[in-house]
Amino acid sequence: MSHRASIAQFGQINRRTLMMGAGAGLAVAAMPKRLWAQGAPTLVTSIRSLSNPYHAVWKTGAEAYAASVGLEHVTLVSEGNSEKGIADIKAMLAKTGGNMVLNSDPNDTPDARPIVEACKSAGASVVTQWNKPADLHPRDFNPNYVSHIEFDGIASGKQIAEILFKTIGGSGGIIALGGLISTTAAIERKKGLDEALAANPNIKLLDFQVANWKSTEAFDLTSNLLTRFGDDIKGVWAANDDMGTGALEALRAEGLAGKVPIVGIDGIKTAVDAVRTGEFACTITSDPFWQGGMGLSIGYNAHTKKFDPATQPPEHREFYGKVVSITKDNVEEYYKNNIDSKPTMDWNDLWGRVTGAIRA
Amino acid sequence: MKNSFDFRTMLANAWVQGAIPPALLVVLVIIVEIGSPGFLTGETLALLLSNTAVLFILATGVTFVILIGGIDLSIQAVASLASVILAQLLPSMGLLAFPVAIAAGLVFGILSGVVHVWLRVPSFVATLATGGVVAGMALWLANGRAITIEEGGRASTSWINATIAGTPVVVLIAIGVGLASYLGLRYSRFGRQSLAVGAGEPAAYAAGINVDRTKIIAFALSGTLAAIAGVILAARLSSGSPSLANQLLLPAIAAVIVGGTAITGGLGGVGRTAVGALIISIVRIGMTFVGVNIFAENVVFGAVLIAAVAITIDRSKIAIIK
Amino acid sequence: MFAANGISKSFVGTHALKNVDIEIRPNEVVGLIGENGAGKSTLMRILAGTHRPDSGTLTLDGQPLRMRNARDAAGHGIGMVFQEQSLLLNMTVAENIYLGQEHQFTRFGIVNWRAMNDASRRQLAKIGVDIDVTARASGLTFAARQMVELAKALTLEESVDRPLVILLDEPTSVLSASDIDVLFARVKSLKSRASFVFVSHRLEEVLRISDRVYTMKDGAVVAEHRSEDVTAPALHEIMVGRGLQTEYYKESKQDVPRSEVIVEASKLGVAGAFHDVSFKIHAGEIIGIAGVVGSGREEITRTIGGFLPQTEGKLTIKGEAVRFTSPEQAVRKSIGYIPRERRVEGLVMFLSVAENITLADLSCVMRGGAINYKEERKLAVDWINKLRIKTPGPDAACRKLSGGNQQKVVLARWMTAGSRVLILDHPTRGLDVGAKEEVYDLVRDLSAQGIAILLISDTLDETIGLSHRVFVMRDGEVTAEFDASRGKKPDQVELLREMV
Amino acid sequence: MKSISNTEPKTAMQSFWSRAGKARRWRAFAPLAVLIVLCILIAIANPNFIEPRNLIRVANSAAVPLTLAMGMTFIILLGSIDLSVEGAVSVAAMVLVLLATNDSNTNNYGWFAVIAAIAASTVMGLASGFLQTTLRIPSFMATLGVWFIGLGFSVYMLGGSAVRLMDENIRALALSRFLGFPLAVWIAIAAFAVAIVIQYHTRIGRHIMAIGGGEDVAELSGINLRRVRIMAFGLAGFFFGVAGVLAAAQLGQSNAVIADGRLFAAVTAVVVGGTALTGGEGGVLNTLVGVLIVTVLANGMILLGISPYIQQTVQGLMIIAAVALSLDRFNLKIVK
Repeated sequence: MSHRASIAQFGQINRRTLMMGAGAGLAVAAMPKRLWAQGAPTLVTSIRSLSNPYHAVWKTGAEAYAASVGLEHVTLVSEGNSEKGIADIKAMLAKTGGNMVLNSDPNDTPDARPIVEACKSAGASVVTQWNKPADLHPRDFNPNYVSHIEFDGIASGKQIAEILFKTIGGSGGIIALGGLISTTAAIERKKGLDEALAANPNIKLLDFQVANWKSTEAFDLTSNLLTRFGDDIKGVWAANDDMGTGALEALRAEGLAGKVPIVGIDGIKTAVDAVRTGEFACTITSDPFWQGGMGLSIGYNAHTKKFDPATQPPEHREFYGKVVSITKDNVEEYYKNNIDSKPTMDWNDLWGRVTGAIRA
Repeated sequence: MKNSFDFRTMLANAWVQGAIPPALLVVLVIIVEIGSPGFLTGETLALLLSNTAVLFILATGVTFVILIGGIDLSIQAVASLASVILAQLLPSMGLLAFPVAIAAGLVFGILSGVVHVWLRVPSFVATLATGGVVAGMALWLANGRAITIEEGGRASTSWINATIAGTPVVVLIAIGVGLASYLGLRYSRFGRQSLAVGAGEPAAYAAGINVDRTKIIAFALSGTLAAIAGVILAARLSSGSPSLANQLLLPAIAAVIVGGTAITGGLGGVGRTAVGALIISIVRIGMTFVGVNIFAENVVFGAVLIAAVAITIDRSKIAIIK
Repeated sequence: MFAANGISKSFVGTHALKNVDIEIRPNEVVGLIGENGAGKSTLMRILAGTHRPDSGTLTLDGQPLRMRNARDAAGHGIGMVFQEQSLLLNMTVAENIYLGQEHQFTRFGIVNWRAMNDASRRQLAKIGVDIDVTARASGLTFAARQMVELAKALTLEESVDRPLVILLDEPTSVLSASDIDVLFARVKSLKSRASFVFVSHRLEEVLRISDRVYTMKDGAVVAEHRSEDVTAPALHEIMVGRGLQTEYYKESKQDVPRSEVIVEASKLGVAGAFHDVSFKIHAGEIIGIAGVVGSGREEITRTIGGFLPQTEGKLTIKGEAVRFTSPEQAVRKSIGYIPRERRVEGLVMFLSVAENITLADLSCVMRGGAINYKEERKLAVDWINKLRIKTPGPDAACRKLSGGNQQKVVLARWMTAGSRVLILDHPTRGLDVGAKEEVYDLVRDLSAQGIAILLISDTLDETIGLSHRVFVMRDGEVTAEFDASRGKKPDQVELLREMV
Repeated sequence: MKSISNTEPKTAMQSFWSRAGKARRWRAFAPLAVLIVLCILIAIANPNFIEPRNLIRVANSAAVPLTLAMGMTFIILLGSIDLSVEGAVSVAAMVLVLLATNDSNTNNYGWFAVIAAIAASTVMGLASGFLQTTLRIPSFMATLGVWFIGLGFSVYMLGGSAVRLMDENIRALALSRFLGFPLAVWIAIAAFAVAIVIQYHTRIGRHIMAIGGGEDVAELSGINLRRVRIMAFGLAGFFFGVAGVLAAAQLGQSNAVIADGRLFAAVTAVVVGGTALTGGEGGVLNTLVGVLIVTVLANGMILLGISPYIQQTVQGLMIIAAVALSLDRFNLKIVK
């Protein structure tokens, strides 16, 4: 608990607010809001839902970071509803008077713009992850839009595909399960799969179906696909682990678990367990724990003027984070460090996982 | 003597019944203000109103359909489709994309109505199915991805995000839509006939009302307003997406019913829907303000919905509550 | 003996019953008459256990009786037969008969349907009707449904070891004359095992079936007679407060029709319903159609009303050939239809009087493309005064009005819409004597104004009394035509001969 | 006495519709005909469809929807609607997983967990029924509220993560087979049998039909509307609970969104089967056909390789077609 740090910040913020207040001429209506703003910033996490393991871990990371700096932390959930997600963020901005740090995984690509615009006009600092329109850039919203973090979906999709191909011996048919059609991650991961397929002519993509990131839908789809292709299915490529586990249970019901390898992305616990038992060939994790904490850390450091976003290099403003692939070879170690015990992070290593600027 | 007394008690009852939903609204605002002082500022209220705008426009469309005793489950798909069309066409057509996107809503609204009326498929199923068709169409049009409205297109949509005299344009649009719908329901032939159809379809039919046409118009309006909502969403989010308006269907219907419009039809109106939409919005935003535990949000929301309906519903005018 | 003493009941603002005493002795049929609003229905509901009195007591064989609902009443052997539509049309006859009493056939939670069907057959056999107990009620005639209702009430015999009390609430209002005979025969034969309370608007019927008659007025019992001691006109006078006019159907007001032909049907037909029907209705003329159920007369009114498209022949309105596929088209050709199902097809019960009056044609209160509420109200108030509609006001919902006043609202609507042709489909069904008279008056006025009227009615009396000419139909064909102009009214027997 | 047992149209309005009277008998079997035609068409396009293994899979995919739709059928027969399906299923799955052997806590209550899960969902159903009859609010809103409450509760209890079900006996419901079919299918068949018995052979079943056919008449016949309503919703909750157990057993885990999309699927199946949303018409037999139509259609679209982009569209069109063909609309005065 860095109690001292927060007291120091208190003074700092206080001065800044007072100056702003004097400059702007304090409107009566805005009084309560400004009063609010005199405290330390509120850390805000905005994610899609609490009902998937990926975001649940994200929230754990965010809380771990908030605890490490001793700040209030609020989680907002969009429930897959863009309007709600944005409305909640705006409500928090109003409540905190803009004195907040937002780490957001926008529900849908388009949501990023209004979120960033709202933060800009309220004076909050924001970090977005995964989804943003291609023409929205942090550099256009200095200093509020600090960074955007993505994970190279194409690379991930390709990487798991290649591991899958290797596992099944370089030839045969596979089926693929895609995410919600309109999301960037779904599109990119599929592109990665396509690239891997192009490089491996002996692998045949029997069918690509969309299971909307959900294990239930993947379960039904997989069992239907088993009918259509039967024993021709040698492997299953899933754009996320939830769908992969749905496929796994469908295979298990046919006695095929472990015989038909599955690959997925996210590194959720069930998938890691499945890698241990050999039912999954691999999963890739973007480390939601890190995403949840580091997004806030980057935003908080900018908000408190530890660094000036405007002077940061492009690869710190829009970058791909590092992913870890978990296969048979490293799963036990990963399990020990990340699942049996809470991972420890150096939250001040802001740029340690930057792998490069996002391609235009 | 006796008659005039009855008349007065009845008027009083009607007045009381009409006043309950707005009263509930005020109570909710006060509760949130107490829970989180600072809620009642001009800025927050403007935020509240502009966040309610899209929900209200969608809900107004559904109000027409619920008043005739039907239901429209296709609105979220239609709104998403309109957003996709707008985003697709803005670069080439500029402002003309707006009428085209809205016209698409009209067309699919009519389609729902026609399927329901001509094939005599219950509206619940008819619109569930047309909703599926429309969603597929939106996916196909958008080629499965969100379409960003680029810099050039945003010039044509920026007016929606602007404010006039401190009032967000979306709020003005919602007020315009609400006012037009209110006047239409109260003063037009269609409005009267749709109430009659909802309250007593056989009698309306026997009185020479073209029931089929009235129903189709109601669905057409619902589709059109859904498209307007979709267009506004697209402008606010600077993009169109086949899943843009997902999750807005149930809140929209809930807004209609929380306002006190009977789900069986024939009773209610746009004013009630406005109150209902505000109640839904306040509960949602209020929970963020008051700081309700994120895990408890759904529980609180569900409980408030039930309580709100229990308070606002006018039981004296509903024959059987199903 | 089942008795009610000092029963009072008030609803918000109105005294429905004031200190009512009645008794129902064993093996007796008690008649209960009164105008609508006199309190008959409320009293019946209290006797049937569905309403509770504010004060007063019910006693059964001297024991005080407390009933909370219909089930309690049934437990004491009190059953009710409702006037119509009280069978569930989606269920079979047997299921209807034993609805709410399935426990008799239940073993380990499973209902033995075969036993129930057999029991239902026995019940129906008791009253001497042969109806398939596994048929759905929706397929039965009104008469058959009434019999099923009676059988349902009689099932109480099995579970209650005292003579039953069966409440018959206007059981005849939807029945044809011959069906009424059947019903009365059953009631008489059952008198040895049960007592009955019989409510009807038709005084002759009440006198015919009852041993004693109670007359109600304004929530109180004002008279009690033995049937043989009193006549229908005398009862009418007590009930309404004035004498039965010798001129019940206002024959003296019957005008000679004008020469202008408004409606002309030539060889009109609907496959499976009626065929080769030809007639003309002149301005100001009232044409009555007599016939039993299934004769095709109902379908004729539906065809001219636009509900049932003709499949053959020609229909001409004011010289223009028409073929309606919806009531909307008929209304456009200035046809107004007054349905028998007032609550379903006549009025939108939840809309106000004013809104119902302008339902068919809003244009007279539209100003600059918008409904002018002031004008609409004014129009409604005009009609309320002109037709003496008893209503709290033009804004009151129609469901709060009595049947007669509702019927006036329907008439006001068609007058507002400028109808030149009115189809009266059982216009006085369910109305009390006073309300009937008012409707007859109105019909005469309309006729005098030159409106062409097509009438079908429950009673031959009414048909003959009101009409200028009467057509008799049988099996979809017109079998006879009678002149019924003033002073030349045909005899009922003549008509009946042609009907069956 | 011309016609005491003849059939006569009830009202003139109905006589208008009864022109189609002859078609009525045929229409009752229309959903079955649609199902058969659908099966034949798919089998022609892809003979794999009629392979026993595929038929078993179709049965397996139908297990959860069938169980859900059984519960929904009773509610729709009442003339009401139950939107709380997804909440109830997720609560049942959550209770099951947290009480049985799992990877999140040390509980190991075995079959007791199954009973508790079904009980939890039944209680939710009873609560829906109690709320709407006590507060006199439409079932639409009462169950919408209960949906949110249930969902929120299971999100809270699961802490947002997916918890794995590791009780081998319960997993066996999905993994073990009897006569070739997974046990889940047998349980769904048992649920169907129970529903048949309830609808056609018990008082509550009759009373549900009676209320759907005419609430006022039912009341006058001495039926306790409130009790029947509460029991019907409780019954629906029971079936939702069984479905939740099956879903968790099939997926081997529980997360709060385990029931996503199940509501509309269940209602669609019920209506496609020919049960009227107005109540009083149809029944669990219809629903069986409806569930099979929807499941076969989904299976067929995959077998035929229909692009995921247009699957929703095809499904929408097929639903309209099936309902338009099969609904006994001429018996309904008003279609809402």
